[in-house]
Amino acid sequence: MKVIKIEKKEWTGGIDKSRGKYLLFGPVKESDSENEKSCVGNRSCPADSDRYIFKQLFADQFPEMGGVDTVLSPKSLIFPQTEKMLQTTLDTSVADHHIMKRVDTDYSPRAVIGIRPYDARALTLVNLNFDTEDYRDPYWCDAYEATTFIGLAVNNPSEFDFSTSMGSSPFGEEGLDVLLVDNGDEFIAKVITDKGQAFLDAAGFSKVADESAIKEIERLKAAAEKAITAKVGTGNLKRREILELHEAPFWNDIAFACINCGTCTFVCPTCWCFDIQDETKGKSSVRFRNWDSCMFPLFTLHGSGHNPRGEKVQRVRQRFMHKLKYFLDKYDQGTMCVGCGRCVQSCPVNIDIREVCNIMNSYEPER
Amino acid sequence: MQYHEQLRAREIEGGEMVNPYMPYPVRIDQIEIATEDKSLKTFRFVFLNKADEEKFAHKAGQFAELSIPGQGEIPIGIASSPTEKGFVKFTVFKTGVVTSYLHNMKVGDIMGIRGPLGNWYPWDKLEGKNVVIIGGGFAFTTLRASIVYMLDPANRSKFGNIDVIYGARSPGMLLYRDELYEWEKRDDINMHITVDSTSDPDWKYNVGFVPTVVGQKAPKADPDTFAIVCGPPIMIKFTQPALESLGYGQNQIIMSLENRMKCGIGMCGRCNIGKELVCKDGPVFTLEQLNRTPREY
Amino acid sequence: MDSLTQKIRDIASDILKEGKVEMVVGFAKGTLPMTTKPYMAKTPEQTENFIWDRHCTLNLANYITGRKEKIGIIAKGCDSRNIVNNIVENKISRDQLYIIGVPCSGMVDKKSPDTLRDNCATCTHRNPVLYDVMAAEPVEEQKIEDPFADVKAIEAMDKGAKWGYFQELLTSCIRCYACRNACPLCYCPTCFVDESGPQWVGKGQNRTDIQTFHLLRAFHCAGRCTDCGACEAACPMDIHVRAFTRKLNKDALELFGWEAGLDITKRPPLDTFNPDDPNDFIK
Amino acid sequence: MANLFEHIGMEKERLQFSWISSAEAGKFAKVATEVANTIEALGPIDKFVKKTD
Repeated sequence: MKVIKIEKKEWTGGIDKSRGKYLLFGPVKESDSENEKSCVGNRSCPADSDRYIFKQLFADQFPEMGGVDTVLSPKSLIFPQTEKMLQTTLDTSVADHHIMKRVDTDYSPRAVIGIRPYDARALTLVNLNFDTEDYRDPYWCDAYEATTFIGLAVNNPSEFDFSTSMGSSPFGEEGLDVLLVDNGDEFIAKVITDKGQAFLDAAGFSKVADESAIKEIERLKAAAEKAITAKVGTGNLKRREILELHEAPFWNDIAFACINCGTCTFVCPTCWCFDIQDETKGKSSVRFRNWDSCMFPLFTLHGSGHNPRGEKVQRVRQRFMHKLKYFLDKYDQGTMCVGCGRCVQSCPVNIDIREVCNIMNSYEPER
Repeated sequence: MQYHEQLRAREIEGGEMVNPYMPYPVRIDQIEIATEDKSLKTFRFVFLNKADEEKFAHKAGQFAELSIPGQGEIPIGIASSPTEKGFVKFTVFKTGVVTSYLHNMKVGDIMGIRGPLGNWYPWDKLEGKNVVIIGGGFAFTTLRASIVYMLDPANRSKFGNIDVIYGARSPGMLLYRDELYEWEKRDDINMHITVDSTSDPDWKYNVGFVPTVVGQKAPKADPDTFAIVCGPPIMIKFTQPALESLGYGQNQIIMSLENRMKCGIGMCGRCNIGKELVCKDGPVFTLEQLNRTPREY
Repeated sequence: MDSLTQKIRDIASDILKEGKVEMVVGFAKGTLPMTTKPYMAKTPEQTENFIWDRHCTLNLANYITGRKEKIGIIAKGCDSRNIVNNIVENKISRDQLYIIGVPCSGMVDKKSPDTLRDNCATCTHRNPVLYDVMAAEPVEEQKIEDPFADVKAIEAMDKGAKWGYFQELLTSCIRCYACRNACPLCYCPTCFVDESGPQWVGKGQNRTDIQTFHLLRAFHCAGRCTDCGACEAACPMDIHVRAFTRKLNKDALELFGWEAGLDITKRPPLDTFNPDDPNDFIK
Repeated sequence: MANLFEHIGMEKERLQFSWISSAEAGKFAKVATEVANTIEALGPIDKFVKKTD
């Protein structure tokens, strides 16, 4: 494997150089991400927020590489919360009225810089849903394929991080094209794919690192993995029957506190469920999709009024069963949770997937 | 060839990714009021591009998304048989935003159809077998497609006895009445039409709920007899034990499900029952399969 | 063990043992530092999980709407006011409830644990207004010179600045509806944003649709909001959604002398007519 | 509601109330004209018009 050394003083120059070939995305302070500024010093206003989000980088912006965590995952860069799909005109005097066409979207090469390894793995899991044997979702596939993922290893995992329990790790390489490791005055860049090499070429990063750099990566990696103390058990999930877990007695207790908001699903890097809506303005009509959430009763409501998951406990169970059992059984690629800890941190009522996973994993049905 | 197969084939041929969300443009060719309360209408669609009709080739039991620009899409079972050429037919109950709009559309209007979607009744497995079709209310659409398919001269010899038990609230609520009465006259299909009640003194068929008629009229189980069941939840709930007491095994009871759907291609995530997606892994399941999944339908 | 926590556990355990209630709703310790989670105890043993600290920020009145059981509920000042609201609006009956009142000296901010939450800092109803038993002696109520200084600061802005302020406020909204769902007032079976026939609001990440949601949600709380702050505590994006409801609370106080949830015999001002009601807006 | 409109930077005059009996045709015409004139003077509320892009 090729390893490149990037001195931090070369960093901004290289990033600027890469803008010639790539649209760049990365974590930036939310307050720097909007064009308009009119907030008047309220501490709860985004303008004063110290929160970071993944956004497209403007000409003078650089991705924050200081190891920040983002409330929202970067999935929106590939799978926007609202995404136009098809459009047509309802004007019957136009030749192809009422005939839907794909909306033109720019899929020129782009790079996401500073994505965390667990988020990159999450996107590979979402990819299983959108790029299948039978159908390919063109919106997802086009965006995913156009993107080069330049990851940033997690040197200091947060207290919420339990990625090592969920098939990912602070230095995981799955789904990444390059893994950058912060090593003081320099980044050590592990080149994982040709796509990654192409980006480094475009940025002009080409100093080959020596053996000691690789050793340094191993040292930092071991330290980071050791720093994660949360242990979540998943080993028994596979051999339990779906119905055993589904009928287990613990779901009411888990669900009691839930208020059925969409927070956990929206902050989650692997939640992909969506809704399709049509909107018309004047004579032009657009079909678009929005993130949806299995937490909302509307998600499964039939036209007849019947709702197969009308009760809160059924919806809470669906979310955990999908992530920790259905997905596992269907794809055999681990759970649909990468251990990023965002839902643990953001859930308004502290429903903790680590706890739920342990309960499911240790459940022994009475026979 | 099925929808996904042909999409993939075109992709491989043409190189460009095919968009499974893109409907085929169609024109409404005929609209018939299907029931006396006018809550159901049967729409016949003709493809604007002749080539799309071949691409749409479906099997009885599949569904499609009827797609109205500006309104949205609804998943509806295909009521026409693959043996009927030149058009596709859907019978639609007026209930939500899209179906209400559709009910007000006119012959000649342009809209879209996306599909065929989902799996179908297991026609390979059913070859050489006796088939009992059990339907209730307006869930008879894909069952009509199935009957027309089996009765087609090219296909009739592939199947043993065909029994049909179909019920509705009243005679006027039966779908495809003219065809039902035609089939009654034939000797290669045993019809058991029933209504919950009727005030018509000349009604010459059964009166009673579908599960009861199943108990009385359905053929006894044998290894070569399969039942296809499609109807409202309450009918399904009581038909199941009726069939089981006749001796039908779990894998001899084939059912078609409905759940709220959006994408129809297994991606949007809402229609799952356990790890199966009703839109893509279904809508057709055997009772044996359903007994292994959570009953979230 | 904190004595207030112990007292709450004892009372809860007793009323379960005595069969006065079938369940008790309170707070349990969260899995993260400085968090709690709403918790339901059905047995005396389970009451050992109850705690009381400075992080019991959510409003438990949200967990009793529409329930049929006999319920014990732990209530600080704002919870008790929302329980009153729930009773007035027939979402639960007084006989179903056994209210364990807990005087509250304010909950702390989830971001800066040394400061009180904004709404707690201006709270003038720290003691429960309705209870069957008190778990401690009442605390002294705060005297607030100018409880609506924040609202006045916005009122003083010009039209453009006001618009800009509320625009900026909502830029990070992800429409998860945590604010709505954490709110004990929001119990409609189908919220107006989820209605499809007619569809009042678009469902995408559209600025106007998001504004419409927040504006109308706030309006639906007019004369009912107790400023308990559950909406803000729940928001994953830390949006100051109370900026809308605060204005309505100020108006309710100034126009009708009304503060929500103080009396189970009074209906809220927008629900009643009184010849003295201000009517200068009617031509 | 009108106060809330004003609070977020919309014109209060966009929402007006009047109490008119079915017998008061004259008053109805007068109020309607007044409302129309006020709103016309304010112009369209572009900022609250949904943009699709």
